[in-house]
Amino acid sequence: MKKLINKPDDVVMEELQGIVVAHPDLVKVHFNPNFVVRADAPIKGKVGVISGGGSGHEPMHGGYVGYGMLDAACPGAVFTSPTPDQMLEATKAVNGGAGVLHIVKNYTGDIMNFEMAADLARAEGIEVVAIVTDDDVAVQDSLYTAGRRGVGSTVLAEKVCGAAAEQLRSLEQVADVCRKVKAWGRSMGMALTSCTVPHVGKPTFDLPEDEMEIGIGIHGEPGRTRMKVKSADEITEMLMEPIIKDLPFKHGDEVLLFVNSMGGTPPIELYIIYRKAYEIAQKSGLKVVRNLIGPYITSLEMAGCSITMLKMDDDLLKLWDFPVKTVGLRWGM
Amino acid sequence: MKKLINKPDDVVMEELQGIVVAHPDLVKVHFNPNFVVRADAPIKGKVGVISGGGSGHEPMHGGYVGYGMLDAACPGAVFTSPTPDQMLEATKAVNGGAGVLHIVKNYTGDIMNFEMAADLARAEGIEVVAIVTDDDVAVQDSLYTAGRRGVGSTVLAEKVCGAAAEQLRSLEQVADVCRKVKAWGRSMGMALTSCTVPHVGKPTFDLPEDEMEIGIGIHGEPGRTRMKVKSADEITEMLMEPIIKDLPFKHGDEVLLFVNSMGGTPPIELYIIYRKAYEIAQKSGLKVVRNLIGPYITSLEMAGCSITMLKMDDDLLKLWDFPVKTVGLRWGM
Amino acid sequence: MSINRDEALEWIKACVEILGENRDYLTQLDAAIGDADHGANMDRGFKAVMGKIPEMSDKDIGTIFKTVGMTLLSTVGGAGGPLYGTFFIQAGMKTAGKMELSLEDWTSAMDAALSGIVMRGKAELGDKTMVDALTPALNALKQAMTDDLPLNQALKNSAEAAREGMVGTIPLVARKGRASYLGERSAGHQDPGATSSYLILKTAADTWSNS
Amino acid sequence: MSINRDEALEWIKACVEILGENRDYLTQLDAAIGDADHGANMDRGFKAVMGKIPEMSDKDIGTIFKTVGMTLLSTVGGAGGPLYGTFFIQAGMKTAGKMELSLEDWTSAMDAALSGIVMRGKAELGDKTMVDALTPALNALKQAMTDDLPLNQALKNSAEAAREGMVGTIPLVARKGRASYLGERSAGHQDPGATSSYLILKTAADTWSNS
Ligand SMILES: Nc1ncnc2c1ncn2[C@@H]1O[C@H](COP(=O)(O)OP(=O)(O)O)[C@@H](O)[C@H]1O
Ligand SMILES: Nc1ncnc2c1ncn2[C@@H]1O[C@H](COP(=O)(O)OP(=O)(O)O)[C@@H](O)[C@H]1O
Ligand SMILES: [Mg+2]
Ligand SMILES: [Mg+2]
Ligand SMILES: [Mg+2]
Ligand SMILES: [Mg+2]
Repeated sequence: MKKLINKPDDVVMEELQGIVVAHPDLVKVHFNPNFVVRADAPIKGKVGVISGGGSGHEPMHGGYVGYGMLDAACPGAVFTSPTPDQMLEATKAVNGGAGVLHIVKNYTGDIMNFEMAADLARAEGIEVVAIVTDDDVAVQDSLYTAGRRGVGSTVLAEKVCGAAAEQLRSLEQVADVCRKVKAWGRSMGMALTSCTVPHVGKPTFDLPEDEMEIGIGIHGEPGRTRMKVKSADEITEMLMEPIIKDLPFKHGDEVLLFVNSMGGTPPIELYIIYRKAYEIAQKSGLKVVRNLIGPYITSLEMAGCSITMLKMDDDLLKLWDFPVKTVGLRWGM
Repeated sequence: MKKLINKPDDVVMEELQGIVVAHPDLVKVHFNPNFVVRADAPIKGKVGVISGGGSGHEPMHGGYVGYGMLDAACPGAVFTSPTPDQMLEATKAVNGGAGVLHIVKNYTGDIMNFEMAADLARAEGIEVVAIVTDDDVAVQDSLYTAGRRGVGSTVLAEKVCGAAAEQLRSLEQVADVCRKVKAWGRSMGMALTSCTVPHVGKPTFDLPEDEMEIGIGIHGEPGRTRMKVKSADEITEMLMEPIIKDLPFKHGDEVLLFVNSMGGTPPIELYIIYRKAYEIAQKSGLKVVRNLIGPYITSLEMAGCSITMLKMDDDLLKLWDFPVKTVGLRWGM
Repeated sequence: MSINRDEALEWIKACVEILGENRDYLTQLDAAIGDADHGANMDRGFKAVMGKIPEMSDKDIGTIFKTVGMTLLSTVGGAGGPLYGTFFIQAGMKTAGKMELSLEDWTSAMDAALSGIVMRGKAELGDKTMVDALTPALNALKQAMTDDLPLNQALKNSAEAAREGMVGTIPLVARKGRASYLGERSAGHQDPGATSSYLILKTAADTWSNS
Repeated sequence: MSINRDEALEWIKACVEILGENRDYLTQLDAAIGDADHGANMDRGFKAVMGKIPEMSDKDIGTIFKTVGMTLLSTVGGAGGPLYGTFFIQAGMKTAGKMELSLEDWTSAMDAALSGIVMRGKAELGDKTMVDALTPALNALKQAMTDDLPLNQALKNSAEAAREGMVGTIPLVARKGRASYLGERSAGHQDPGATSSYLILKTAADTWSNS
């Protein structure tokens, strides 16, 4: 394993120490329990929006803390859900009296830890609504399983819910925006290489030099199938087809097209993927009205990409365009 | 080689096609000769600022075209300087009558191609000033060699020169801003892994699993020394020390600290580096007043980082904070 | 034929050691069908528990178990954190104030602990989770009570039942937790959580083999 | 004892082939002390030249060389593009209007071509660049003129001199171009540009061996 780190066990703490000195204007970092919180939190009368999850997906979530997006983010160990005390303290720190929205990715660990935190926060008189994102069409959905993983849609949900909260909408209204993203967003990812978790020290999985994994999770969870590496155009088709089918997206739908790097795939390749994804969307009668292209929900240094498509309506468009000022996403200010 | 590409020879063209459909609001792409140009170019009375270089360093330079930064960027083949006709046509396309600044990284190929373009543009009556960035302290400087490579400072120069041009400063004044960055910026980089040029198909250099290369160039050019991988803190010291010594930065200097990913190194590691770099700067009496942390001048998917430090004064600070709206850097609008 | 406060603490300390030793093993199991962190998570949690030993040493068994649970809850993370946190907290509530545990006490503590896990994680028997190790272990304890076996034999039987349950997860297709994303591809691998559960119960049987 | 227009075109076509064949070889040389693109650059440029053959086929030698130069200039990129572009453009200017080249013509074309490269790149002999292959090659042509050698022999001598110059770059420490960043570490490697220069002159000698 080659990484720019000191001791594997110190990775998250030292990253947070870096954030402290890098962005004091934007965020504060609370240690023990760990969370990143807006420098100006709590904001009176504003719904607090928080998220959290294992580290290793940066800029998600800590990089999305700031005006118009998250009020706080709780980083766990690398690829490990954070603990309830983190979410409890973060919830308290961002509570401006209008309640707090928890945006939770659908992983058993995330859900259980967030649930316990929500219970504890409610016991302290804070109104909490939790919405679970589960947009990964690579996973077979079923009532009898843990369901689908939460992936790319989470970033989009954080953006639009943060905007809605900034507009001083009520907790239920902000939650409704999140439910809309949950209902209208679909994703699928693939990997060319594995990532290496620092405290493990070797790649999570072995992928021969000529193979790729389709339907991979953002923690290196094995995907749907493994096969010989294909061309960018063929890969894009393999990702787009199940996404379009699943919603189902309809002719004439306006969509946001999000091509994400798993970390190790550079922009030059993302644009090649975007080019084809755009073409496929167009051929399917979808109108791409917004996009996002880059490493926004990553899996350490894994090479590969994911595609997320979110159906848009006027309100989502306005919320998407609303000013945002975070390390990871910034416009309008 | 595993990459999300179709044919290696089509990589740059297909990337540009992706940019066409991704950012029509920001840029236009001209094919044959290839260049990315502001959607609203030329702007009457404004100095045009252009740059260019081999592809594979994205978002540099195409991702920096837009309000407050570049007017056009000329992408060559991967890691290969673009040709004079590209720069000539780009110069003509952005000439608003106030002249055009060429920001050129110090590589023999870039210099010769830009020089020929500048001669041709001047022959057509366009005033052109070319400034060469050469900030890489890893390279021994000498009158009798090609001098130092242009690396991280280039991004900073593009930002502040773009802002100066947006303020309608004269060509000489914009060039003076560039000269200041050239004089006050120093960089050094390192690699944990090689990158693979698509048309070559295998890594540019072999780096054993436990070794790193200090002083690497952004094209995978070998560096100063090769040694066993060290801790993030030790590596940061090895990069910061020659930078601080070289200028020389002085006690009390205000600086911009730029920690850059070579492409494959994720944010979590950059913040660990930033943490230590900040500490070293502070201990050296330097005041870090601005920063930039992320993959801004990359070397395809190479793992590693570079550090750039730029001494700031009031004017540079104002120009840095000036609004910018590009794919790669955006704030204030 | 009972476990006293010091012995309870011995078990916890032994768990710290065993989970440290099995860190890589559990991580490997988790790499195959999960995300390669179960070993590191459990080890981090129990290392934190180790730090709490001094403050626990003069407390009753219920407080000890509750402290372990709270510590795991705030240090393990992932699925394991809330599940093992709940496990120990529930066991602690059932043994509140006690300085000594009989077989009945231990059985009812384990019953509460397992119920807590099921309530939290909603896994059923056969879903390929720690529940598949813990359920037969609890049943073995209940059987031992019916059969009037001595405590140490009961613990031995319960550890053996956990082992069988753990091995029994191998052919199963996961329906809960991260492994469920794999569908059919999860079959053929032993569940990491069932394995850590077995290790914890085996450690109890070993530590308390003279009880 | 002269080169006519069709033969000039034959040389260009042969260069397309030779540089295609040596693409990987040149790239490997460039990987060692540069950025691994010299082969791809030259190949891309000459492939583009190939596309211009039809429009060149009824032109004079000067126009042919100039067209080659302009094409290389706008397709090769890197250091090679302006240098070889200049090389051919200068050669073309010296041979403007000519349908046939004598040894004198060729020598003065090469003289202009090399001067163009030196003007553009400012490299001196011994800097470990293509100048180290081209300079002895030009000197050999001049010597052949003094010695009154036949054209084909002169070309052979010039190719051989280029080869020696190319091999002579191996021990040198680069002072120009990308290899110069390496300092002392550039010694021990053959310069890619000197190698492509040799290949181009060797191809001239081979194509025109009966001239
Ligand atoms: N819903 C559940 N109920 C009971 N146990 C579960 C459940 N989900 C997961 N587990 C257990 O948790 C183990 C994984 O724990 P761990 O790796 O620490 O968490 P994560 O899956 O979040 O990385 C699984 O092997 C399984 O035994
Ligand atoms: N200043 C110069 N003068 C003459 N030749 C040069 C000069 N700089 C570089 N070269 C030649 O160019 C070759 C490299 O060409 P190429 O790889 O195409 O360009 P780049 O170095 O831009 O990648 C070197 O091997 C050397 O022979
Ligand atoms: Mg986990
Ligand atoms: Mg090059
Ligand atoms: Mg796990
Ligand atoms: Mg080269």
